[in-house]
Amino acid sequence: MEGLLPDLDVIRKDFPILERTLAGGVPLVYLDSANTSQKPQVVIDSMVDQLERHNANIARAMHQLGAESTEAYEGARDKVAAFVNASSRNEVVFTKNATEALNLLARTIELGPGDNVVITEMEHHSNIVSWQLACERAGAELRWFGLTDDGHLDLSNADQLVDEHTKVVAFTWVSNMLGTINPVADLAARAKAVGAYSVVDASQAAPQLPVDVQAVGCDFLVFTGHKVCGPTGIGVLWGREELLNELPPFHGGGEMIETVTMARSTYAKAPHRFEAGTPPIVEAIGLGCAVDYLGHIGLDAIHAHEQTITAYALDGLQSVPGVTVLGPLDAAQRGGAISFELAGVHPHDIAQVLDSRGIAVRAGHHCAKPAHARFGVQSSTRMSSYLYTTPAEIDALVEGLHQTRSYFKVA
Amino acid sequence: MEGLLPDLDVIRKDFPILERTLAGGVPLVYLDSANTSQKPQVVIDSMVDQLERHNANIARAMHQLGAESTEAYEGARDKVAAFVNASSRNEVVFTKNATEALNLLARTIELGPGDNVVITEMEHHSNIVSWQLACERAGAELRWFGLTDDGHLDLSNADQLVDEHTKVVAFTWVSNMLGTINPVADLAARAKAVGAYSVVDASQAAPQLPVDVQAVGCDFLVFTGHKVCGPTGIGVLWGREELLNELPPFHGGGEMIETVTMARSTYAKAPHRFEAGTPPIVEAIGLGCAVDYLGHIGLDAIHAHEQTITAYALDGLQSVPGVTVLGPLDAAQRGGAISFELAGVHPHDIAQVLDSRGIAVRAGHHCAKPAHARFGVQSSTRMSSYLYTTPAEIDALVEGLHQTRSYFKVA
Amino acid sequence: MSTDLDALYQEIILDHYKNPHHKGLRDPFESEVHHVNPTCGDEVTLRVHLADGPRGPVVQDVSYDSVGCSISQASASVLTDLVIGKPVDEAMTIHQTFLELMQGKGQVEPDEDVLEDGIAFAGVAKFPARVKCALLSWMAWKDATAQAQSDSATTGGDTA
Amino acid sequence: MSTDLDALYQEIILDHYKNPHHKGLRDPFESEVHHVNPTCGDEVTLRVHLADGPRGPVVQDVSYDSVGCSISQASASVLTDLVIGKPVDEAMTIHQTFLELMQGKGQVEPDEDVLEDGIAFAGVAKFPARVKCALLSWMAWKDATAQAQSDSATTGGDTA
Ligand SMILES: Cc1ncc(COP(=O)(O)O)c(C=O)c1O
Ligand SMILES: Cc1ncc(COP(=O)(O)O)c(C=O)c1O
Repeated sequence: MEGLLPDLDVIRKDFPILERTLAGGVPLVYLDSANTSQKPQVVIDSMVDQLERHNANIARAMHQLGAESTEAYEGARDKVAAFVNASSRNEVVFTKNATEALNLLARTIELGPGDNVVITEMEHHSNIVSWQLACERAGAELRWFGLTDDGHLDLSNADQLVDEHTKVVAFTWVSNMLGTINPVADLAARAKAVGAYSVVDASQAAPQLPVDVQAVGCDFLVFTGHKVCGPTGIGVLWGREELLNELPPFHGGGEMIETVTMARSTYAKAPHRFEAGTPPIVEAIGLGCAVDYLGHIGLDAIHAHEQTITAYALDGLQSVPGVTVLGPLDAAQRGGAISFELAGVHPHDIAQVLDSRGIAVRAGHHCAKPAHARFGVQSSTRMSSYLYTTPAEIDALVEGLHQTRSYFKVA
Repeated sequence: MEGLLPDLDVIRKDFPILERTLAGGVPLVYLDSANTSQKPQVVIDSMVDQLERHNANIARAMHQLGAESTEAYEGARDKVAAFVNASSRNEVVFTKNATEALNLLARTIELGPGDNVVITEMEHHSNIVSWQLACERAGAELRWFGLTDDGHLDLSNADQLVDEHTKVVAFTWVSNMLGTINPVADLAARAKAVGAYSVVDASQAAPQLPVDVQAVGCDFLVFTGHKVCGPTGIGVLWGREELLNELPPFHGGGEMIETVTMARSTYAKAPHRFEAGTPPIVEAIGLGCAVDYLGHIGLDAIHAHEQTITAYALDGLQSVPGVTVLGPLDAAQRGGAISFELAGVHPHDIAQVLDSRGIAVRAGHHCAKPAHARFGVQSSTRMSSYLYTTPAEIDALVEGLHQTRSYFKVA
Repeated sequence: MSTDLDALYQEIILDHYKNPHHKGLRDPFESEVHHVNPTCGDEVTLRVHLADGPRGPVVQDVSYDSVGCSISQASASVLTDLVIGKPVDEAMTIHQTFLELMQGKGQVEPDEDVLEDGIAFAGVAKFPARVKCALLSWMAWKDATAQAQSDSATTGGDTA
Repeated sequence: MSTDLDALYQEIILDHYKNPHHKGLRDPFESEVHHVNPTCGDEVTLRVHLADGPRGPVVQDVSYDSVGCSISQASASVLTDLVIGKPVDEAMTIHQTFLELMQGKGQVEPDEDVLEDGIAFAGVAKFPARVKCALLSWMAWKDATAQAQSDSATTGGDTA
């Protein structure tokens, strides 16, 4: 199949979990990568090496282990800076996950009554609730880009929505429910035109597309480690250096200070200003290794692979009677997550039958309730592929859906 | 030596890093455990097993890997609940570190003008700056318990400090600089008497003392994973269940919601209310394994070991001409971190000479600038032991200090 | 593997799913609650109508409207079969028995005398992710009943 | 191992540490800054006094007060030796050369003609944790000089 990663077999060998069998001895067919990606051996090994040989606290430690850990941690920052093409390593702040990165922005960007924040109806809850809470605290207004019936952003009223009172325009690059790839550079330019900050949620984009913050022209961009083959417990906030240095501190604590007295404290510059306390050291090291791994394979190649698998999956799914795919039907306009309905069977029940065959998918609202509500759907089933997904796994899914229909007697 | 852990040799074998040699082939003498502890093999293995065999996102996943991960993550919560003797597992919230746990409280406990927060001069910056920022935001007053010359809390004016306008009394159980063990149950009772919340920073206590939140009678207690033989990226906030459920949400995002609509959202109960986004899954699992490991050895036995080593170290340090120990001089009144000065040599230079001999200590203000200022010291050298520390390592330190004096010609 | 599935999807469950009993919202009622499974979004709106009986209050009616999977739908249907017409005390005991079955990780032997069709859910207990589905309407019922009782207590009813 | 230590603690460094040059705060000055090493708390207060020279401004005096380790103290002393009396341009070049040496991870060959006693710091570059110590006063000097120049620019001085 044209477009697949050339060494797919070799790549699969990098991921130990793919050899697992599940209850009944069936092999694992992991189609839940938009939820969290699997981890290559090299990432696990980098973490073990840190824990077994170099473990120490960073920055504050003067000894050799401290120097080694600091170098590894700050080296991970360099790798992530290169991964998103940041113009300076100081623009990369390590957070706990994408959710913390978004909340950091929602807590530190100043909003007041009369201001507004514009988000979209296809956001993940992390990019919704964080701003709902911020707008409530500030008495600001939350506005929403709507969606078209085919799952794209409805930009027809964009000029009214984004106006001179807009402080923030926050949007996802790739929807985790609809798969839609949004025109992020255009949206960033719209924000810029009115003097608002643009915030890009790249949680689903970073795993599968080349991310170039300078080309996008945004002010802030976030993603999460566990979806790019890294561990949990680590996320990334990228921001323009001068903007980060203008934001007030987020959490108070060790390492974010310049000096502390009983009367008052002064704060370090970015990135340290936003990294209070002992950061996720071994997690950052794992993430640095993960983005290196992805970079080595090549994000363009991974993107092509995802689109090939997605096209194949869209065809396969639509061959099953009763299946309705949500979101764009053209693989070129979407990422590798496909949510769908199967007439007469609830997503939980679909997922259960698939699971009995070793196929892991997600069922529910995927932390995107407003997007589900927009399409009048209470919940859906989502399959999501990644660089290790094979066409045979898609075949297994399609076969499993046929089986589901017969099990629930809707065939 | 009476009081040491009986199987010290066997315990040391559990920690792979202790076999390391450093530049020049010298063996590692790790005396920086108050900064971060080393990790036993069993903790590293539990993380590897999760990453290689069970990795999936939790709660939201219906498939077998998801069920396994959820069970392991929630199982870790049970283990931590048992570790601190919580009356319910719902009282254990996983955070990124102790710093995030303290900031969570400082952001969600409501303060207003006229209110006050009382902390102590021996707090870690995380338990200072978080409240400084909160008081600034709210127009509340920050008050401080002072310190006596021998490094104890000065409680002589406690009745004036903690009054009917006090909303929070926040204090460390064991000082990371002075080593002092504070009378936490008394302090919690003082807070309770005026209707204020008590917040215990157990970051240095949890590694080395039995922690029983019910016996302490406090409202909230925090500690950090990487100091109790767990990984970085994970911390714990324990709080009384009814109080946690009264606090407003902290971060908005996935998993902390009950439902999300465009108009408004409603929130889950504790602990999930405070665990927005994908939590540190593999880190929680590592932490669960770590507290099991400590529990298996026994916190009473670890405490006895620490006090024995501390007594031995206090003697050894005081045998070096020019050494002044900060904090209480009676091992029974302190934990296993000892900060000291050596006349005529700056802490950086001491640490450097020790490092050339493989001995890892910390030099600086240890994130406790106000406590240093209180004793008129700009920075100090700190040695800190843990369950794997041997008397021979203390001998090496003492020998290294003699060597330091001769190197800098102060002998 | 299909043995496993069949342990979960007992014929009884699928029957209740296809033909739920007592479904729909009805008057009169003393309390109405709305519960959600935050993970998957399944929802139930449930009403409780109590009446005075010779030995304390009786569950006169339980009516509901819900969206959800086969397990959550069938479980609501079985719940209504089991509690309607029973004294509240007895119904609470049934609730407790069902809860214990669900939280028993598949180790609890179901008591057919108490749970009737509810024993079909024994297999669900082995699927931790589905236990919440099975309990959704049961938790809603308990909540609604507690509300109805405390309302009647505050409005001076003598049913408590 | 003591070879390693000796590479760091060159005799020249220890001499400057014991007998720092130009230490103490003096008048006149156009700018004063206070810099801290947040990790360890080392501090320096540093003043710069510029004067007009034939080919642009000249560093007339640099005075300072500081607390810190041998490396940071010696480095302040060497800094003042190197820049006092030099045209600002030239002093900035020396600053740049020292910075490159410190950031070179021990791979940069120091230029004695430019750095004089400063070459003794070549060994520091191999100790990442100490590089900040060596740079503390240099960064403060650069900052103070920039402030002095921009002040004189805004007050209409013709030194820029
Ligand atoms: C007493 C005390 N409180 C809080 C902290 C902060 O812990 P963390 O940096 O893991 O958030 C530390 C350790 O650095 C500590 O010693
Ligand atoms: C688009 C999008 N944004 C944000 C998130 C939140 O990521 P995390 O849960 O790691 O914070 C996710 C994934 O859950 C996502 O898909």
